[in-house]
Amino acid sequence: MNSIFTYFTEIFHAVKSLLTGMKVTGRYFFSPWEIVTQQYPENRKTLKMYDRFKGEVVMPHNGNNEHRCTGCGICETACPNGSIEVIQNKIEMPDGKKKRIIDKHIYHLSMCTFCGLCIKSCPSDALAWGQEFEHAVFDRAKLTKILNKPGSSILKDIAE
Amino acid sequence: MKEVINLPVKNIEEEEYHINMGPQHPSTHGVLRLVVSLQGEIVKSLKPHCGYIHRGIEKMCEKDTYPQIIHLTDRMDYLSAHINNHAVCLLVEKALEVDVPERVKYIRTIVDELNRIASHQLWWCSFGMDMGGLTCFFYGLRDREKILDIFEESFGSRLLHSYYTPGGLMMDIHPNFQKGVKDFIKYFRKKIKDYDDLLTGNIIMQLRTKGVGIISKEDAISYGVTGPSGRASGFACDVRKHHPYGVYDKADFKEILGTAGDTFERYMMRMYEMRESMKILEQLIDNIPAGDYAAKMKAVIKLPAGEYFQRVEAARGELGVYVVSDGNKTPYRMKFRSPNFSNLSALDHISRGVKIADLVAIGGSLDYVIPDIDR
Amino acid sequence: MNFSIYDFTSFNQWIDQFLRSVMSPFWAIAVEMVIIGLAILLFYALVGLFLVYAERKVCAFMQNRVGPNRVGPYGFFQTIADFIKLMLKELITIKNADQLLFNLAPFIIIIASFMAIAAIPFAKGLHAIDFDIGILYVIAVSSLGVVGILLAGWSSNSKYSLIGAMRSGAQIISYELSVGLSLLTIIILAGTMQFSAIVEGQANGWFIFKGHIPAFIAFVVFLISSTAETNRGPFDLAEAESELTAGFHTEYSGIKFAFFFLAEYMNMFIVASIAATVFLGGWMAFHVSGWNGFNHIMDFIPPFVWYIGKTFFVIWIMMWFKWTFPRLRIDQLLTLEWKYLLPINLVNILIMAFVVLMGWHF
Amino acid sequence: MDQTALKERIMGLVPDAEFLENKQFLTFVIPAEKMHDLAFKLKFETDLAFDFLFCLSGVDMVKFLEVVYHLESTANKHQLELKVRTADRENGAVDTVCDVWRTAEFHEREIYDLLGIRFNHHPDLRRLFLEEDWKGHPLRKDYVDEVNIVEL
Repeated sequence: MNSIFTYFTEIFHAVKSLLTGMKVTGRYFFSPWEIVTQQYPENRKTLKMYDRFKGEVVMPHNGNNEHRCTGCGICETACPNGSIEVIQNKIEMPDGKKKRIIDKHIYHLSMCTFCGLCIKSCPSDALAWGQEFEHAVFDRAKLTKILNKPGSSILKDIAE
Repeated sequence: MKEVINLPVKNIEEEEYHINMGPQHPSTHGVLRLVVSLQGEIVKSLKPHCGYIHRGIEKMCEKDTYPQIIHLTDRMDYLSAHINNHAVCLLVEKALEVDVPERVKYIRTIVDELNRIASHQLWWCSFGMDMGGLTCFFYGLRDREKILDIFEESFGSRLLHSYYTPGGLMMDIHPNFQKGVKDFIKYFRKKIKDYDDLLTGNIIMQLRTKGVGIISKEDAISYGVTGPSGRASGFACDVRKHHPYGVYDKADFKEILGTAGDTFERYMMRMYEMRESMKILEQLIDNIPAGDYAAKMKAVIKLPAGEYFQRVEAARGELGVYVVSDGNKTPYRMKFRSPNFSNLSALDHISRGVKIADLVAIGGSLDYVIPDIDR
Repeated sequence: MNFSIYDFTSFNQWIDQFLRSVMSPFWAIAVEMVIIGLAILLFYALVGLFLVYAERKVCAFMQNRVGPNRVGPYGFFQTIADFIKLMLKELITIKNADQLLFNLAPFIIIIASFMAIAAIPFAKGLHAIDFDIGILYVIAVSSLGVVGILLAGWSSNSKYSLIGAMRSGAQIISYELSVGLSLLTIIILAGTMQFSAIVEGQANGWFIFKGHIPAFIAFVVFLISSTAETNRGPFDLAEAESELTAGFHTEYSGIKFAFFFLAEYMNMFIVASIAATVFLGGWMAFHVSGWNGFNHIMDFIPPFVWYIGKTFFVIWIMMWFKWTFPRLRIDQLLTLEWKYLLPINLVNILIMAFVVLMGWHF
Repeated sequence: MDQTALKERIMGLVPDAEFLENKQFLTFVIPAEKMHDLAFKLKFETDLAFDFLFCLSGVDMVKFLEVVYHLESTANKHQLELKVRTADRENGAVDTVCDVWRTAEFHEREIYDLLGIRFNHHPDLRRLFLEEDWKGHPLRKDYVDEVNIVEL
């Protein structure tokens, strides 16, 4: 008798547990307003990344096409993956001294692991995070970027 | 007249039937290859073949400075990236005898616990999927998204953060961080009931996991099965309790120990742990002291010659970092004792004599992350 | 000539007479068969495509997401895009497979589900053939599908496929019993095996209400065991993707895989329509005795809509099962059948026989 | 058991063990041939009861190869670090401890794979991460691989 009783209580509990599970999925089925999916390419206009989002390393330029990079190469040594190459140029100053300035700040996005050590180590805060995240390209060479814009120069008060 | 060829007669019953689970297989969570010898549906023995994602992180560490190593540890157990970072940071701070500000300790502890919850949520969804309940996967990921949003707002990335540096943090937390965590706890306390309704209480899930894949306490210790999987067998291995770091000694939380050591107990340990982590978060989130977010460190970090060991409790078990330093800015030898590596070594022992469907469930409950095994 | 969407009998007769008037009776029958075949083929394809779409949408909503929404409005043409993709895909030939059986298996499966659909009444007078042993025929034919699954698993020469096929064999053979016995419960109540007669018998109330408790238990048992028979979750052990990648159809690709895919959904449609016909009154409207106004409004809805509505309700329940529960293990699957469903079913038949004998049903 | 008592206990078990200064753990260098006996005693004598081998690493110290055992007792809560050294770089071998602590089986395979230290009586000493036909042992200091190691 007892075993028959357990047999039926087992069935009862099993069915009950199954129905609790079905209640959860059933509730979500009938509450489509709880859907969390984002419609990605359509919501491009309203999609705003957080300020701190690490999309890529950029070198901010001001309105006069001036940046803050001195070309010291600390970021190059700080980078664990060799994704930054700094090419310097020697120029002759008006007073006859030779001075190193930056020629090209080459950034290989394809090798970057977004650890942030270059930005943290930069003594003149020349680098920053950019919010761009759509990096897919058809040609790998396009992922190698030159961060200082053509014709740009170093900001006066940094250079001193 | 053709000669009659006598083919050797083999007893089919005695022949072993090997199947490959992985490296490409829906249930191995990554590129792990398990060569399973079957007899019918029953697993006779099992040989794990690792190395499909071996990147030589230990060798790479020998060429990197200590701040650079941090971003490599992210890529071991990518689901508990913060906790891996924490291990290396603590080790460097211990070796240099640096006192990090109290604020840093609080933030690190909070972020570690958030990371633990996120990791367990992902475990829950993949475990549900291993059991065949696909819906779990989406619920778990939906809730994990909330934590990733908090991470993204404060640290800028969602999975591999490199947020800790030796001596402190990369940057201070975002002003919205505390509010975000509190909102998340409120939200997740509601949603975790769905988890229980959908999977924990389910009779099919209980029948499939109870009494399956048992590992005794002695075996768990001997195999070095740590983390929730070890605690399910009654092995008190919570590093947060026994060798506290961060501010875990100030937080009030329980180290929950199981007894049965089966798949269901391992499942329950993680469900409890998510709740315990939320308890820790609730205690700490309002008490973050003001102060610096990093201690003053030298520009080039050189550890004094000698050897150092640091243990932390990662989401899947005990993570140990062993460093032999010769006084240079790069370590002489760096060894990671990864939790999944030891947990995997017990898989053969656990899964002998179970059915092939149980093997998938056991694998899910051990929750291995392959890059952490291979490193 | 008066056509009505409420009764297709006159329509069928008109076609028959028209064909017999223009050709000899033999050719008339032949042409009729071709027409029916084409109609069923078209219906089959449409329902298959729609069910795949419906499954995706239902599971998406249960999982808190949107589901397909890129191809056409609300992603309605998604399955057509899928179908085109499957048509264009390469048919991979397995070197060590048994070529004949490997190619034959998808056809056996799809033919089995084709044959079953012939006996199902879609509306009054709208059925291909009205056997007087309709239920027996459907059970017999639908269990032929397992031959295809076993062949697919065996001939693929893959270990996953073989394990999947063996599981499927054990599973379908045992659950065949429960399906048969739960239908037998209703046959006792209806007193006939002919589908049209069973539907007519529900004019004053569906069997699930008429037979009260035993009929309801039979309905639940039928739902569970027919879900198992169609290899759907939580009983999808034959294709358990987390254990056996794709089970018996691991090695199939392109259109051959599409056949398995389509057959799975059609089998679901067939068992759902049997459940709708036998338990929920088929194309018969919902009537409550005494409420004449209400009954009249219900009669206004065409029978075909009633039939489709009920069938899709049953299909929705089966989808609900699949997207909620984890998968069973093979030994638990058999335990469920032999220790729970079968004894309950046998006792249930006795109770039903007793109920019918005493005239306690409505 | 406190540090000094433990130190004396270990020295009593292996008199020719060499004690090393270490801030964190009590560290001994054990002669290779005595390691296996000591492992048994460490695990099964109740006042020691080192049942948890929480790390097993190999280090290439150029002069010699070293295997480092980190042990903890879950009952007595004390920790210990043992080192075994072998100077033979070609065929250096250490007795396996995987019959004492089962977790050593995988760790020893890893050490064999990456550092090339052999373990006697190991049940399944194969490479773990690298392919069977891999030449050399990457974590050794004299390992050169011009293809796979990129110098920055």
